[in-house]
Amino acid sequence: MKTLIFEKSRNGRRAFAQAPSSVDDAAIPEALRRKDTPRLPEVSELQVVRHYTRLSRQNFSIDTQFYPLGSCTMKYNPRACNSLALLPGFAGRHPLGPVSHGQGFLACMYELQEMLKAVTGMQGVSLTPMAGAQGELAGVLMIQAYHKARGDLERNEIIVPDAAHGTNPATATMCGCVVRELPTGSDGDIDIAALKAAVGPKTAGIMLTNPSTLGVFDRGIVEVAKIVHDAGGLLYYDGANLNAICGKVRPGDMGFDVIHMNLHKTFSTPHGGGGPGSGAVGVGSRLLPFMPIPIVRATERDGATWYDWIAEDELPQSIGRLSGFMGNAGVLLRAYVYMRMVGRDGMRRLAEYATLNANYLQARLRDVGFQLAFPKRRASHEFIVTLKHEAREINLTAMDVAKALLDHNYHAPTTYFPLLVPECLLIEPTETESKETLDNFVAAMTAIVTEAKGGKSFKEAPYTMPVRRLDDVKAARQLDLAFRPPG
Amino acid sequence: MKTLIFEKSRNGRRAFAQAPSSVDDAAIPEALRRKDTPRLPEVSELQVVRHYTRLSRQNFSIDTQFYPLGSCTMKYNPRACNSLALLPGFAGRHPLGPVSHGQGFLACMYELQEMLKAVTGMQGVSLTPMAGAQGELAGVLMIQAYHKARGDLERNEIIVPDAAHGTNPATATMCGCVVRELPTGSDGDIDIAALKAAVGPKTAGIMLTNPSTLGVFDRGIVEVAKIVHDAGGLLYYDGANLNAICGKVRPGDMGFDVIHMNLHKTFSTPHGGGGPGSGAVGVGSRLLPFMPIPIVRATERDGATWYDWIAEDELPQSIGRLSGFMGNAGVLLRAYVYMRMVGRDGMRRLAEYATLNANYLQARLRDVGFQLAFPKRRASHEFIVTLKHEAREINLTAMDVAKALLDHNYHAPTTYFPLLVPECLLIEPTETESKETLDNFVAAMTAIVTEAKGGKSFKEAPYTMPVRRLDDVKAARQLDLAFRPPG
Amino acid sequence: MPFIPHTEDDTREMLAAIGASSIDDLFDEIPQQLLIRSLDGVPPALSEMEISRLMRERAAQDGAPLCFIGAGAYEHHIPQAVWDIATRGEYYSAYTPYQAEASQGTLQTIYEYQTMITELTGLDVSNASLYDGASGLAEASLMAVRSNRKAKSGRILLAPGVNPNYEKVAVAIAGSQNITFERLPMNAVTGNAADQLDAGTSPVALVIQQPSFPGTLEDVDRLTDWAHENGALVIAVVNPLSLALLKAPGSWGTKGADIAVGEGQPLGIPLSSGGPYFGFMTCRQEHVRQMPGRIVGRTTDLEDNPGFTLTLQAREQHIRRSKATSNICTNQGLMVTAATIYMALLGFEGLRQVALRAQQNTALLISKLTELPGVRRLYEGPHFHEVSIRLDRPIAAVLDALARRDILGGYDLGDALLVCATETKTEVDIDLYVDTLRDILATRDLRRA
Amino acid sequence: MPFIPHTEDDTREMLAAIGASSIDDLFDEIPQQLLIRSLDGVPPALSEMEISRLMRERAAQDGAPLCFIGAGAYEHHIPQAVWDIATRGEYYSAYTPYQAEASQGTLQTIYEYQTMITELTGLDVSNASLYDGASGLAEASLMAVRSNRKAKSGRILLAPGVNPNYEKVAVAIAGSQNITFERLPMNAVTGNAADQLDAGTSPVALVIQQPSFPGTLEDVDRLTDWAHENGALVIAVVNPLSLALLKAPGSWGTKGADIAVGEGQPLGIPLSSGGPYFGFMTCRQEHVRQMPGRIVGRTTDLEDNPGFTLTLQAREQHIRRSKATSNICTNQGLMVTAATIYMALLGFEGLRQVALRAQQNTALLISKLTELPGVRRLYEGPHFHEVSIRLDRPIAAVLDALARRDILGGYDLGDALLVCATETKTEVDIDLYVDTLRDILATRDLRRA
Ligand SMILES: Cc1ncc(COP(=O)(O)O)c(C=O)c1O
Ligand SMILES: Cc1ncc(COP(=O)(O)O)c(C=O)c1O
Repeated sequence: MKTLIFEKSRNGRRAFAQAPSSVDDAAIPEALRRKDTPRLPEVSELQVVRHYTRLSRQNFSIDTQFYPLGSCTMKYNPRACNSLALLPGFAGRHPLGPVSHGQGFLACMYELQEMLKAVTGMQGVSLTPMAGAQGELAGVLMIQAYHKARGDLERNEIIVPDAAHGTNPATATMCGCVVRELPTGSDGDIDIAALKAAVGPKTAGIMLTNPSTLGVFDRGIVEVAKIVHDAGGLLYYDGANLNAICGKVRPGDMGFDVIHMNLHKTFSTPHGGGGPGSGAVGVGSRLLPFMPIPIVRATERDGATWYDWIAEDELPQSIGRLSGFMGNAGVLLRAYVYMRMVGRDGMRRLAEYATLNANYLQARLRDVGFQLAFPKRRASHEFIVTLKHEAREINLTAMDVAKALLDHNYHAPTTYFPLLVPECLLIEPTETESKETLDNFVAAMTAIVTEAKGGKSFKEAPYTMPVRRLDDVKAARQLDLAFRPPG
Repeated sequence: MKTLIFEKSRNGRRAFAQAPSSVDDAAIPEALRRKDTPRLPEVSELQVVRHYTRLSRQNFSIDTQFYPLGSCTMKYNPRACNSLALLPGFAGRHPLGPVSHGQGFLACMYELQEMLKAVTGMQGVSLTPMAGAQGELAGVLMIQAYHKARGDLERNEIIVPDAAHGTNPATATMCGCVVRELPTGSDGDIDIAALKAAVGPKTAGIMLTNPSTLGVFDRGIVEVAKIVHDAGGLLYYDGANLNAICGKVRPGDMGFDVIHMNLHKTFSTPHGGGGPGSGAVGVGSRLLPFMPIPIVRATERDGATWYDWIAEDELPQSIGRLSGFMGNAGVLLRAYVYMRMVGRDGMRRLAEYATLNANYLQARLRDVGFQLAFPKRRASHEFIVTLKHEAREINLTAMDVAKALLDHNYHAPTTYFPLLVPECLLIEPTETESKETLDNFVAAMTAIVTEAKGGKSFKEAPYTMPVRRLDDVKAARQLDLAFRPPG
Repeated sequence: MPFIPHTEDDTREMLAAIGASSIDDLFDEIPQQLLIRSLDGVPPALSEMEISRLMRERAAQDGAPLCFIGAGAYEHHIPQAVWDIATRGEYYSAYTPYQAEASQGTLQTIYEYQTMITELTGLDVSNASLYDGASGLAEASLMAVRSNRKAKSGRILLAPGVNPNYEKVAVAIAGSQNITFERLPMNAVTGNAADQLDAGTSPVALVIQQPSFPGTLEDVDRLTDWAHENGALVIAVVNPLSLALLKAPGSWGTKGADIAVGEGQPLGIPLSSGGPYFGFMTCRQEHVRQMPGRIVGRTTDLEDNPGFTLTLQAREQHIRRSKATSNICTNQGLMVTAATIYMALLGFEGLRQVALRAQQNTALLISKLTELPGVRRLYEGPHFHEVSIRLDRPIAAVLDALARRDILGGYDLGDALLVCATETKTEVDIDLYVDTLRDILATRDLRRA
Repeated sequence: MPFIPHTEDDTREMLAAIGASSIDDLFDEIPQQLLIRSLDGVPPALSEMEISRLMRERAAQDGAPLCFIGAGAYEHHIPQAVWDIATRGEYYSAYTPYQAEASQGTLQTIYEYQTMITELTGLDVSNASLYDGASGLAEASLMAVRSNRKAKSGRILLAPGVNPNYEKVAVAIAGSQNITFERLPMNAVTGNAADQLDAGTSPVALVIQQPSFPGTLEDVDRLTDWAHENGALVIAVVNPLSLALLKAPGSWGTKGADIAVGEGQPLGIPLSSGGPYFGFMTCRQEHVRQMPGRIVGRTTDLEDNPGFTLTLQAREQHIRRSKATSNICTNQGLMVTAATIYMALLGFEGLRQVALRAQQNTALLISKLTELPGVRRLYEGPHFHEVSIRLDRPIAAVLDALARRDILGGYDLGDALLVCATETKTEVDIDLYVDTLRDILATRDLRRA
């Protein structure tokens, strides 16, 4: 079953229906021509269909399994979002086509910008960043541009809590900033004293998520905002956890100046086995002049609404372009459809039920004996279980539980993140899962611990997957990154 | 994994995006109203997607497995056929819409009729029958109508070879005819002497496939046609095996008066886990007046071609309507797309390569020791292996081999059909399978026999399917045909 | 060679293994004079790109008219998940589930379908589908003849509201077996069966369509009891969606209908010019052995786990041959898969919402239409989502004029127009129809309207 | 509540298990003054039926113009199988393959992709994708700075043919890290790099785009050798489809390019207003540890069977955090799946046919266009499937006039028009363009053309 498509290749085999009728040779000078023949597979259409259909079946996915992967918001991806985004008029539209031939598309984009503003409480939205990390980049670049525009040239430090996602510090570095790590208090909130000590004239800003990746809402957020603002810094909101608060609290109201949203999380565009996503950014009034382009504008024209792009020279302080065209337009269309289907009340409800599911699962797991990282706190839409006792006493690590769960037909929660909680599982059920699924998951978790207590080792789990546990060390040491036929 | 969707149901659960916004009650008199609540599942959209996605994965299919199912022509179903037939303009067209709003669709249907005429050598084609068996019904009804129109009222016998598919005799009965079974000669051809004895003044016609379901081309077909015609009968061609001769020989040229085609076999519309199919019928000149309606006609109008339906009163001798509208239009569109993609030369080639694959597989299986039903004959697009020795000597039946093959990830060939060959496997590889697949299949067949010789029993195979061998007797004795919740 | 994977090497090696020198050799048992050399009637091959463009042009050629036609096929919203899943290769490209162990997906789906459709019709058992609603009536008639052994007349009575095309199909299919179809007289005010009915000699069955073809609601209780009193079975022809609001056939009259058939298309199947749809058929347990078509049963496997398999195959052509209950073999499996997913997604409450919305849209349409001069209802009484209306202008010409403005105004009954507004229609759509019709009716020469 | 499965009973039981009396309680740690009560900026929910109709109307609203624009995104025929398979739930709704054992489908697909794209570009290793071609150049520039330790200038040279938007994106993304981008001088006749070049002080890398943005073919061998002689790495920006005809970056000059990046869109990705596409990146083995993004490797499992896993993760943000090679996390995985299926379906010969047909369609278009008065080529020399032409009328006004007739005539370069005719264009399409343009050019007032 592990046969590669290349191993099915035979000289001269073709999927003939896919080749345009053959033509003569091209008028390309000898020196520029390709002479070798790259070894792409030579296979029939049926072979391709069968190969990739079968491969697909070796994946876990939302459509087949429960996926309580903390920080990732693996919720149901409505099928309609996909098909509507692929309607010929959308899928076939050239990115450089004139706005006269894009009013329908642009209307969706404009309305999406407006809805995202409403949900986040920000003043402006640019849809162009192609994933959360690119949204972060845009945000930090805007913060830099803001300070620079004010002549405040020394501010090159970005404060990042130790619980932050890896993209936060990596982004700061990409922007040429220095990262200052901030410790977390024992209750999961930011250590206010440490924050006060950290801010100063070099502070460009702070990158936060709230609720944080620890699964708790930072109760001191208003004070945090004040401290940072008073020190002259700006607040960046990592919107990966927006699903927890959508329609309940808005980053803009908390005091954030800039935010990215992972539309592939909160607004349910699919993760696609690794992407594409979208990291639309929202800004408060201070950062409006610096937004990345392009941005869609609506004007009244002959009594009707007319959509076009804000021209580059109308936003001269913009941090510029982040993609060849306008970002992941097709992803944005999916998010638009999703938001319209969920609607005003649904926006709030998704946060409420995501939170209900997380708190329920947290309570149930606690009741069957798992240790919570923050037992005194409400869960947000996710929460953390730590297996430090199990690891010590029955040699059952977070990794073991993760792999054992696969054999129960559940995807593993996020493991070993955030880094500050030992042997942790970050669990996010999302609002689209039913109570029965959560109850069954608790049963599986309980069974694993019970078996481990009975002496069973899960070091060799999983047993029922297409492969057994893989040798990652060998993968890194004996790099095999592409198939080259023997000889 | 065998959970029924009903077992996932919870009172009040809904896939809310699918319900129109709620409305008041209907103006329906009390006495006509439904009062009870049928137990349809109450589940979320994710539950539905997950349930049926997972169920689908418990099927073998062409897209996942080799399917050498004789008589069924399980070839690759090009994905484009499906998507093009479902283009909104086609999928959304109401069957009673005016022809002014159906010219594109009707053009396809007209051209399909013409192509089918060309391929079969017939004079007229009606696309309306919804499967092979309904095509047979149409054919026999036309034969009856023909005799009746000539005042030839005693002809109520339909001759059917013993190798025939069950639909042939069943159809004859449905038409109120008497079935006369005809024995097959030892070489697989029709027993001419027996045929001569069978025909007479009561002969309405004969139903034949050629090549037959024995996998051989009847060499005496010209004589057979003469005998039947001389006796005043007509010849019906069961087109299930058209894939063997498409573009090489035409039923019309062999002397057949009427034919059905299984478009879901030769022209690759999908079998869909049991249907839908299409059994378009073609007729020679004698039967033109009797064709089932509707039929598409093309006329020149203002220099352009105009398509419409032949009106009922223009074909007063028609056997009438066989479906509520015009049959399986969407299937016909798929067949149309397939035929246009395969094209003139491809039509011949598919028969050639289907025949090559069958003869190759036959030769290879013979070489590794399997007994052929007709070892002296060329295979058509299919052939028969008989396991009568294996059944006797090593207790390995056709059924055992069929089930054992499932564990090798191959669908079983057709078993125990045709009825006259003991312990038979009717094997049809089709032209879309590669030589490697056939070679691997031979290896699996060899392995099974070798293991059986070594004493292994396959009575309990398969072992690797979602279920083990099922109790068919219990299924029929303790009928459980619908889920009713306990209590 | 589209879809043929053979390389020249493959072909050569394979011929060698066979011992043939060319592919033509493989056809050497065919009388040479029969072989043809070319197929002029089939055009040369198109690539997928070329055929895609052609088909897109043809599909777009006829526009996207606003459609108020029903008459047996209904425009409904189909949730995207339905066909996304039904066209997964594993459903789409599978064969009939004869190898049960390798077909549990399709088999369980059919078992679930059988459950849903029996729940909806209020009867005990269901088959796995027939071709369509019309041929379903033919099969039901033949089945009734087999089931009702006492009635030897071959007479099948039809309530006045039975779809005339269904009758035609039943006559064509079942007519050669000494079965006759007779219409009961109609009450001209209600469009339903007359008050006084005469059953004649030993009728086999009475066919009642609800809602009737012209859109009325028949008094099914009375007719059902009357038929049973006269020794006839009752065959219900129903729109499955209407069963979200209307009494199920299993509850008609004192004993309920015996067999229910109908067009499954409203349950998630695209209009698609008339097919593929599927005919459903359910009946009382006692008739199950007379049922045509495939049936799935739940059973257990060697390890006593539940599993699904085709059952009662002794009724079918591949076993019983000339004595089978029907010749049906290939049915409409994929449509049943889609319908099952559709019903699961909607649930009963969802179906009810769709049905209610359709009922009310039609009520709104009718109330607005009948405000136009010369427009009135053909029959009195309640309706589901279809109603016949009279115009004082020639119907065909009015429909033509509407079609020129991209409105398909309904089905031409000759003396009346059958209109339908399902849940897909908005008030804007309805107003557009009404306003356009007003406009047209105000025009003297309809050819210029 | 769309997509939320909770019944009232569920909610009640769950709150009880938590020990909360209402859902609001669960938010009681949030400062109350921050809670909002309603979201006026978001309209009420639409059902799937309603949003489907809205989206269909919007998608149809802008027609289906005949498009001759390229400029970095190209209309190609996409075989139906590509997206039928890529949107199977198992690919579509899966997460990043961090749990390798439960993600072999995606992982093997990426490994196959890495193989194909390295074969196509003639380089050793590939990552699993970047966001798009433009951001790919930014990442390649940063990577070059890390790889070329000797060159400390931060100077990246750009051949004249580099897409100006790519430069803008590279400046925006990489600009804050003391990297500067400088254009080499152009030969005004050929549009390619000038004959005499000065590399300046220790350039980090030279970026060569082939085919160039205005559609010329650069002398890549000369430039590559020149860059290497000056201690600079070579970053190739290529259209992957063009590699079916043009020399692979790995073969440029004596030593070959060091890094290749580009827009993966031509490999089976719909135009879709500019995304999602994917950026590919391949390089020589020696640079692999400086590569940004995910990389899949083949390894073995406990039973010594082959399997696939993400590898070299120590380069990435989730491990290395502020010291990672890039901040990229979510990439364009699904697009890579589609591209892999596309390349497998086409094979090299299929790609060659597509490329040849596109080349020749463009040649035909150009030869017909340059017969029109006032139309001539901007640069001499060979081309792939895109060419810049001069008009003696204002380009924007001509394009507007064409657009009014539903022809998108190309990309406005200011002083010239960049036109492209891929394999999707027929001779009829080309003639329609030429005839329409002739017509327009013959009109005095373009606003009325
Ligand atoms: C908390 C957090 N921040 C940022 C990101 C980065 O977003 P993306 O993967 O879309 O670049 C993620 C997701 O992976 C995340 O979970
Ligand atoms: C030889 C033969 N004849 C007739 C039929 C009946 O065709 P259908 O199943 O389409 O009704 C079949 C297929 O099942 C067949 O194989």
